[in-house]
Amino acid sequence: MADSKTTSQVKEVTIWASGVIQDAEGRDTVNCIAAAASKEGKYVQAFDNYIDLPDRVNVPVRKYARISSEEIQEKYLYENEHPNMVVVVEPSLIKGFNILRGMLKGGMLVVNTGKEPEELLKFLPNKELLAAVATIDASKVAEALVDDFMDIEGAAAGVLGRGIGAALAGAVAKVSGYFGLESLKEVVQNTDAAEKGFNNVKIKIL
Amino acid sequence: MMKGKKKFIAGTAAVAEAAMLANVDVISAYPIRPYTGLMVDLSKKVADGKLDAEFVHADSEHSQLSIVHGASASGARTMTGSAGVGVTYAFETYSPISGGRCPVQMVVADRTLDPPGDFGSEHSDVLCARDQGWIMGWAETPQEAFDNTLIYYRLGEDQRVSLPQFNCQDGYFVSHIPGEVVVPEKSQVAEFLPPYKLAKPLDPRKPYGHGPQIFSDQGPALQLQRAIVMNQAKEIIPEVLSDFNKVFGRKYDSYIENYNPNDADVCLFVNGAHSQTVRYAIANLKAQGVNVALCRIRFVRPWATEEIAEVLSQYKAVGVVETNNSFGVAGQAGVFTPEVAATLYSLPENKRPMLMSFMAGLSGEVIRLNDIYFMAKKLVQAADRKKIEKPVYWIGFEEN
Amino acid sequence: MSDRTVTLEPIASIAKAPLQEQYVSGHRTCAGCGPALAYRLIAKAAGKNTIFIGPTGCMYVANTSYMCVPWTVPWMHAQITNGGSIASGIEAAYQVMMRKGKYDGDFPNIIVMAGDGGTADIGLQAISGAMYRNHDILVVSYDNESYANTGIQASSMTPYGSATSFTPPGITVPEGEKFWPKDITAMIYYGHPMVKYVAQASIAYPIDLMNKVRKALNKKGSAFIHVHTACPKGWRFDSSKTVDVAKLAIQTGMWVNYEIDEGKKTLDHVPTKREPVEKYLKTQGRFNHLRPEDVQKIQQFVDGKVAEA
Amino acid sequence: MSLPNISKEKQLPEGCIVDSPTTEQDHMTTGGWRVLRSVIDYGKCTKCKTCWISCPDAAIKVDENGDVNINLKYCKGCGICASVCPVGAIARIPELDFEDVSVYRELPF
Repeated sequence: MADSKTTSQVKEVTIWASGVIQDAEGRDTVNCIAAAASKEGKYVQAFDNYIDLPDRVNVPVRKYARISSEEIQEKYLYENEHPNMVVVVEPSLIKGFNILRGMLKGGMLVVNTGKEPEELLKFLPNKELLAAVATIDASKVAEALVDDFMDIEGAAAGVLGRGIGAALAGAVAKVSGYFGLESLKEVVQNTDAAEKGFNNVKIKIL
Repeated sequence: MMKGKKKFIAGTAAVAEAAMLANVDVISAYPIRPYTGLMVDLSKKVADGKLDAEFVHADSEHSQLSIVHGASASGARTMTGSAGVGVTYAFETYSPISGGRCPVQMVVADRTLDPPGDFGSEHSDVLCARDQGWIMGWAETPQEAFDNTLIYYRLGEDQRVSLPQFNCQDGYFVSHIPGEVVVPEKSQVAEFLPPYKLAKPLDPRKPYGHGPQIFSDQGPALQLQRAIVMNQAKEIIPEVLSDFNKVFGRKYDSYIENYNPNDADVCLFVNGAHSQTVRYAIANLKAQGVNVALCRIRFVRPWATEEIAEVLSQYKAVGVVETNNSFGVAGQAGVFTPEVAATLYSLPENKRPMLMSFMAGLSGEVIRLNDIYFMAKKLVQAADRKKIEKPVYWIGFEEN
Repeated sequence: MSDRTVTLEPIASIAKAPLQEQYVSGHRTCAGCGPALAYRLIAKAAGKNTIFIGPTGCMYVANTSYMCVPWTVPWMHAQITNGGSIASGIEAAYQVMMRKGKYDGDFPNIIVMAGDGGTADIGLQAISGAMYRNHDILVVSYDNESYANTGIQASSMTPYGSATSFTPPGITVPEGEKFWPKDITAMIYYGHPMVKYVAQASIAYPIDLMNKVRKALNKKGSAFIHVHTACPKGWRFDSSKTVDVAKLAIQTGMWVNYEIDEGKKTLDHVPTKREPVEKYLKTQGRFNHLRPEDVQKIQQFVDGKVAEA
Repeated sequence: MSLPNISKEKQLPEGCIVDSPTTEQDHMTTGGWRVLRSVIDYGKCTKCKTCWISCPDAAIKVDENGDVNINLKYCKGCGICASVCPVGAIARIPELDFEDVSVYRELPF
């Protein structure tokens, strides 16, 4: 019998965001990542964590992107079981939850904060899983948080990368190398934010 | 011992008598033909002080079911009822009630679903709800309707089961045409049916939360639990029936009534009131040297798979009398044909009878002796020729 | 009807409010949730001898997510359709069980916590039936003016001019929601002759809300309280502003607190000088798109409402 | 009824009927949601309890001296307490400025 671990070919990116306030941006971030990787001919998925919804103000919500050079065989899953990369849109969440849950050793973390990467390590009891930690002040470089009534679970995505999602996806491109900045700029509206996200991200190799 | 008073009453009135003896606590009513008589009788018993119960006249069937749901969760024995589109209007409530394990009893005097407006009996209405986790079965006579009321309370309220029950009878035929009903004494009912006791009722002195959202990975376990409980109900049926027969001096089979089983090569599979006519037809045919058997199921849910398979394995051909519609279903007949087919599939091929369906008793149509003779003829022909010429016959539309 | 032996006394002030919580910490409602605050105050006012019925809505899904029940008292889920009838059944059961000696406790407070959709839309029939039959229950409508649990869709109590995900403002419908909300309190009171007590209350005035709950529970028979519960998720305001927004609704006349007790209507918290509605509309993202003429229309509607009150 | 071969966590009580809590529902500790922490200046506080009565999460406790205390295990950081405080005695400070971790959970619930 085939081992279902063959899906480990898939690169998993998990986004943690704060409910309601960042729900649309969290969803946008995975959509940007998937769209950019798709531009490069990768097989991709982007979806919400179903049980985190309906979201509530401040409740943690998770969004997932999956990127693979081969066809993704197990598409109907609830979550990323072993994220290679975690992106935290609301930095306080790292104190409240095991955001690295399921990560195998050698993973990466990107946090949306103006702080230095080193400052975050004290809040991560399982930091030994990480090969790199990075920070980007996406809220600052994008200067906008898109808050759209119509951007809810199950509805078609509108224009991609209007706000901080573009900046975060830029940082992900730089830290992970899963897709290039140029592909990202082709899919997002706020190309300036994508570029700043890519260029301004501070990376600490562990 | 057949003790008690003989009365000449119809099916709904018989259930009302039984409900009174069961000392039911909360009744919710909404009118729809042909079950309404039940509630008319109960309202009078309450008004006259013969039955101490809350008689709640609801704003709809949906509310009827919701009222008994709340009452049952609080620890009250409950009764409600409906027919036809009333049964389907309340549909949302069925799964929450069975999932919440509230043993409410719903009496259905069945009726054809619209369109067109048709008052006649057809089993399609409540059979729509056969997958909702309720115990379900039909009475053939007012007496059986009376008896089933008590049997279902006992079975449904058993803490090993704790499930709601559809206590069904054919609309008009059983609900309106009176028959002899022996109404037993209170002491007999008390001996058979213990008071209702819910394990965890809504009670401020010992609070519980009923029905929070669950974790997604608990869902499959919950469904398995519900399946196991329905199975448990099946295991307990013989115990309940044997007690019932002992206390009231009746002779009910647990799952299946198999009439004229010996010698016959063919069998009619019937649910509900029409089995009575079938029995006479079989007797008449026997006098002419044609042997046909009857298999009448007493419970549609839980379905007695092994027992039905064993009974039907005696025959070369089985004809399912559908008395319901299921448009586009496997076998192009009603809901029983696929269930019987699946049941027979567990038998080894050499013991597996041929299967055909008779669409009869639809939209209130009477099933006459002649119709049954026709079915018998087609079954015997198939058995003789070892071949089915036509899998589904629509009675009244066929050439002889 | 069975009598209660305990009468709930009025609460004089915050200092005198019971410390005991019946709706406890540990639920998945929004930070700054208005309905959750209402729930806590109502449960506090009702006390230990209470059964809550929770029709589907935010206060079911958010409160009981994943095996939680944050109530120290019995609680039962109802479908969004049938809060009124489940409560009727519970009440009927207690009436008969007490009469038959099957229950020897005190007659419980039976409270339905229905959202605006569970009251005025899909739950209306069951609640109307319960009110008509005068079951000894209290129905509370916690009104956050939308189907918030499913991502903010308009209900029949959503204010004119709100953006929701079913009433997005666009070229053809610039105002978003184009209908005026039902007046459910009036519908309940004037449509149900047995109902002797209805009230409108707000989380902005917690003591008033709790006292209305106690008054309603002390009545024999059905009572109805409509509570205005500001919703940071659906109305788009910062979670710290829940009480402020609720208060501004009263100061602008967008919400009116009152009670009708045995035919006697009393207005509460009437502002000495009513603020323009625009001040209220400005606090919330759902009204961002409104044009001056829409605001004008809302002002006229509110002026008319206040004049009637 | 106990189900065969199913872990205890996955098993549900029959009919989905669960025990009610007495003081708090610790299946759902919500302190980890907090972005801004409310901090009370006891020098300014008048013990009026307006914050206590206005907390949707019952996360403000009144002790025997009448002092209010914020229960960080459950406080979601909505900030209503700071908004309603008549004397401005409650400040809101970013959670990451505090070294202490009040709630750390494997999963959001």
